Amino acid sequence: MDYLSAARERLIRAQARVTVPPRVQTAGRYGFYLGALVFASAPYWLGGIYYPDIWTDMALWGTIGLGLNVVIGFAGLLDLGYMAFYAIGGYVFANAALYHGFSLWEAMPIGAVLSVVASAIIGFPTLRVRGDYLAIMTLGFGGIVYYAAQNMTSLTGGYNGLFGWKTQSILGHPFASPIDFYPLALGLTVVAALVTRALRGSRVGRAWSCIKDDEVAAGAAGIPIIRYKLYAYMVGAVWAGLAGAIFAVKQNIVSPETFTFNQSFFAVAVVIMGGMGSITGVILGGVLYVVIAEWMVTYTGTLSGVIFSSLLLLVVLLRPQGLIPFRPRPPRWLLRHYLEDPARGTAGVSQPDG
Amino acid sequence: MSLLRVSDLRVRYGAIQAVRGISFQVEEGECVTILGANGAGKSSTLRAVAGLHRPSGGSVTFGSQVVTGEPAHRIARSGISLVPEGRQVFGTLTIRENLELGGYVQSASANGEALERVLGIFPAFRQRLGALAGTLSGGEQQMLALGRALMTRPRLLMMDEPSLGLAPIVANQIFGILTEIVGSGIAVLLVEQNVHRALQVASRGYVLELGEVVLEGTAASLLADDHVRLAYLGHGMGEAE
Amino acid sequence: MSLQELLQQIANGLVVGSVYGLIALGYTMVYGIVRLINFAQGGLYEVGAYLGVFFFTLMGKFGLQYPIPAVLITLVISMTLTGALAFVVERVAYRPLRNAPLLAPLVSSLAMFFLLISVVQVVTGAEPLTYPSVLSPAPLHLGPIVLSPTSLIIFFAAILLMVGMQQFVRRTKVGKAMRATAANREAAALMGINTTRIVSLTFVLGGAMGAAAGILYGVNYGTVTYDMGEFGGLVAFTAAVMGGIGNVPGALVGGLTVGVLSSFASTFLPNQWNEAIVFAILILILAIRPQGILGERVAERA
Amino acid sequence: MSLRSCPRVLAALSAAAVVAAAAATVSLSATVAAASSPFVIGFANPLTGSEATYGVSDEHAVNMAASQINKAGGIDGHKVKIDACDTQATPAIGVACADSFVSDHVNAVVGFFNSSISIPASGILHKADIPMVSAASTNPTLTEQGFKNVFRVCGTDNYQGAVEADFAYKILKVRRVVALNDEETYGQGVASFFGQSFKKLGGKVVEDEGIDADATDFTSVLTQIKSISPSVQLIEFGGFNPAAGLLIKQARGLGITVPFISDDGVIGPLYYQTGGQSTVGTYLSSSPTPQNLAQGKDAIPAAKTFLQQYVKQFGQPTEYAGYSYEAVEVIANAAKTEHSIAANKVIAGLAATHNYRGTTGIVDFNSIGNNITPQYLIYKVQPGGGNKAYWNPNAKSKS
Repeated sequence: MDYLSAARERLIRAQARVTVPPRVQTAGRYGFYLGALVFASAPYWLGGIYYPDIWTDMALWGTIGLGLNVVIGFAGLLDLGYMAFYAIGGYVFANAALYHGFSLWEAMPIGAVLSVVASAIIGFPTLRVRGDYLAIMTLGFGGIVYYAAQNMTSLTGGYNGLFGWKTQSILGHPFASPIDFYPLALGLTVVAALVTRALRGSRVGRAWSCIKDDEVAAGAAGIPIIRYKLYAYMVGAVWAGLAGAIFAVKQNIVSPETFTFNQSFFAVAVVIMGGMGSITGVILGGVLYVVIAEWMVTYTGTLSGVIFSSLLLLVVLLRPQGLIPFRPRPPRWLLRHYLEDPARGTAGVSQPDG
Repeated sequence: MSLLRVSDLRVRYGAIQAVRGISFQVEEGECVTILGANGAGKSSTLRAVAGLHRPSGGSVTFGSQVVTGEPAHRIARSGISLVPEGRQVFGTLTIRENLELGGYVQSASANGEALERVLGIFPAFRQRLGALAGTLSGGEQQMLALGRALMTRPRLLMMDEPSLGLAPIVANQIFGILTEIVGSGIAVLLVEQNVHRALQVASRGYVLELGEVVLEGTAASLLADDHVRLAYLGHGMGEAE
Repeated sequence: MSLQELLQQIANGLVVGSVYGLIALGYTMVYGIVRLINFAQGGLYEVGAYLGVFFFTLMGKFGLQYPIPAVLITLVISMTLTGALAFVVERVAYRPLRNAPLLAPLVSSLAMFFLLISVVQVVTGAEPLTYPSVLSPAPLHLGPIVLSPTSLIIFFAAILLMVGMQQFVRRTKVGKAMRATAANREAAALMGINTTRIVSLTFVLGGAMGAAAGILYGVNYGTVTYDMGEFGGLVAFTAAVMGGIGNVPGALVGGLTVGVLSSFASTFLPNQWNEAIVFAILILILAIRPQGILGERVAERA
Repeated sequence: MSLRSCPRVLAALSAAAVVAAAAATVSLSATVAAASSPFVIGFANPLTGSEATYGVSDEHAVNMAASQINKAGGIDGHKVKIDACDTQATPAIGVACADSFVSDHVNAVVGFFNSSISIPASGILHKADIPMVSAASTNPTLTEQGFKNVFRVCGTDNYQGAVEADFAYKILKVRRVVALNDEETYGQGVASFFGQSFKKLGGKVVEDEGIDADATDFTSVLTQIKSISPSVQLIEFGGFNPAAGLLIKQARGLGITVPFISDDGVIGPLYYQTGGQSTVGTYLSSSPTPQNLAQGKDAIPAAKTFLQQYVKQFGQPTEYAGYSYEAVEVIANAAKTEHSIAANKVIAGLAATHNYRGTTGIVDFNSIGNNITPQYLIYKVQPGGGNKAYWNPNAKSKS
């Protein structure tokens, strides 16, 4: 067809050829765990304030990715307003801490519950509509939360945000320096990874997967589609709500511009680049996002938007299974067109002999 | 030389091989029918010839031109018209617009003449040119689709299941018009479930089973064939009479 | 609210709404033909507005200061360039994914949108750019209504473009081919219509309309910002849905309705809630009447 | 999850680690450099985004101050180094700048331009005991939080709002006004202090409303104002551009002809660019600009030198460039007088700054860290976009 299809085809063929012997697989698995351990403990041996801060961000973005992955990756719903739940988590904490004397520990579950309630309220009317309508509706919902954060001054501090709560502590251990937040954020990521992984293998997870593959068929098979979509939406919201509270404490301020459309876009990018549905992939997507964003801020400022969108575009076009290769087989629709249908892939060759 | 020569045509949808290397030809001015059960690969063959689906192998030659794998609009411009299964008229457009689009590739003046000619064949449309095609009945839509296909005076007209879902009386009308078309010298390739009717119009036929040609011959020889009688005409010759 | 204020608010809403309608045209046409929300439309609108500033200023430098010819030339050049950009968008972000599941082209058009506005941001350093003042700010009194001459011109230009587009789609051969492709792509191909080219053309026209909207907006408000495509795109989408997506006259109706609604909203609620109200309208419409005011019911997911 | 791809995951992971390490090296080198004894001044301003015009101009001024101090031998031998951070005029990013200053162990901070950022950021710097001198944040709250490390060389909104109210009531002799603000700390501050002072003088604020700073269409709110128009004699707006320019342009387009007054967040070329002819004849309150301080009978010699040097290198400075320059000088001066670059000493030195003569006149910090001397003038926009000093509250006569 064109250069792009040719490039994509080469990639897929190269990938299809790869077979790894089982022993190497096992070695690779342990190597991976070891590498993950070394990487996750990096803030402790690198020290300072900078690294723990960055690693905390990675963990938070990993959690965001995992939560949104339930919505996009498991259930196949494009959500463009996901950061609204992150905002809810943050503002709930700030209000609880500033005006009601709650601790982070107490405020986090409240934020999570309110995020879920919000997701149910917005999800109920939205989940009946087509995939792209849903995307737009969630975008609108994200916009409403953003403007509410800006305008409901009594609750949110308006444009200026909320700040100035007491230093939080858990079991007498104060959260003052970034290294104090890191284990908390990392712990949340691990819990999110384990829970969503368990969900993926469960009955609910299989229902999501059916809905994602073919909604009509899933409905015909007796799966209550709207209810399961709503579950995905609500489960996704929990993680953003929890991460939002930690982010607020770490950042010392909650203000609207952390929850813009751009942020929700980046969250989608994390899931797509990491590989929809893949748990490890999505965490790595979060890590990659923070690394690139940090690197971009240091060197090029606003270029990061250009880099991210180009990267996302390339991933969608060339590697729809995500940047990080967890599923060696490309999705079926691609295989169908480029491997099982030689005429399509090599149209230029088969034509002259007719 | 034959008008349409199809040799070793293969068509697949994903993992499913719908057509497994069939060959046939249609001569200038001839009516040929392709028979077979549901899923035998009849529609797939027509779609592949029309360019709606790229064949996975084999070749299609129209006149002196190899058209294998050409996009549908090119094939349409070369003089092959397909009346697709289920009519596929432009429901949100008027009858006039539907017909005019049938003559999309020709000049406005040629289109005007063609419109007159087609309205001569389907006089019922003359009064209702401004009506939306979506408001027509199934039979009328089939007529419109046929009229639309005739707008360019195609050299080969392909029809996919023209009588599907129509009352017998309407189907009879359609076949009447089809006979006229064949009489006017346009070659027709017909896919039809109603084998008896098809073999009345056609001079030759091919029988497809599981994507392969299992039988071919003149209409008379096929009508007389035991296999055809048993498999497609039911017990004996009852049904259409 | 006095009658005079009521009329004035309607007039204000119609002016803004006409620009939204113009952007909405791009969404609606593309949606009609490929059943895809082309998020990039908001980006094209923004790029068009910035190209407008550039050429407008450039013409000023070459001594062409008479407003009307300058606006016209700017419109033509920027619409052409943005149309070309829309062509590229279709080639890169849509065509390779034609057979992919819905999510893929949706994400790619979203990425394209973000790419466009990020590039604008990088090139301009995110500073708002200003359009040279075209006409005197002296207000015109039309009975009880007061409007600036610019906003009056904007309104009529936008309506003219939309009616022109509507006539193009209704009357011309290419327009009919577009409608045929929208109605049934395969059947259109069987008529000898090069549907791939029609899809390209639809993107191009949509992009050009977006650019026109961007320039008219810039001329009216005098300022363009790197994030105008975000809100503008979403409001226009609301307009497109309201008018019934896929429906060309619907875009105009939807645009004007959204404009007037948001104009009224800010008289009853504090002004800064304006955007939130537009979003709420969007969600309400999609939840209650996704086929819009004029639209027929959109077929469930293809 | 498939196992066979694990080795490649590791590769991806290590690739990520390499990138992270690369990013880290840069920040590390910055930290190492800081440790080798320069006097690091963190500088946080909007360097990109809609307020970048001001931020970049201030950055030039700060760099200019640093290089001049270094040319003269630094602070007791310590070279001044500027650690710039872009706040993008958004609180969360600005607060992250404060965090980075803490982790970089800067000696002092000049910033953060927007009051909405300076206030939360000052809390972080307060916890870390880092001196902070604001050159442009005029919200009174900043210095009223009781943080010993916080100082400001520019004026405050209550004073600015009071000057506007004075001018409106006494000079324009209006009695009924509308006060609008952009819902941000700064704009709200000016508008509400304007309203308070105006009421105190005996005037009436008939409407008091927030508008969205990012919006471009204000015709709705203006139409509302117009419907009560006969009784409204003046519109006041607290906020920034382009909102101010668009507001006045659309007001004139709707036939609203009453006087318009805004603040020093608005003064500058962008106001005329967005508002065009409509801005001519409107009033802006502002601290004296560098250009203004360097002109006329009362011209300040240091301001003259600053302006000459700045213009030579960068063109015309904006409103707060002089104050930003001044902030660096005041910090350096504090460290010199205390003979120490230790944070607590610099804070002590700043607190003891009285009658320091700099580019903006005299700097004299009071007990909460406000500079007690700066003044505000009322400017009137001229055809072509220039601003002419129109009224000086201290002179009590047209200048």
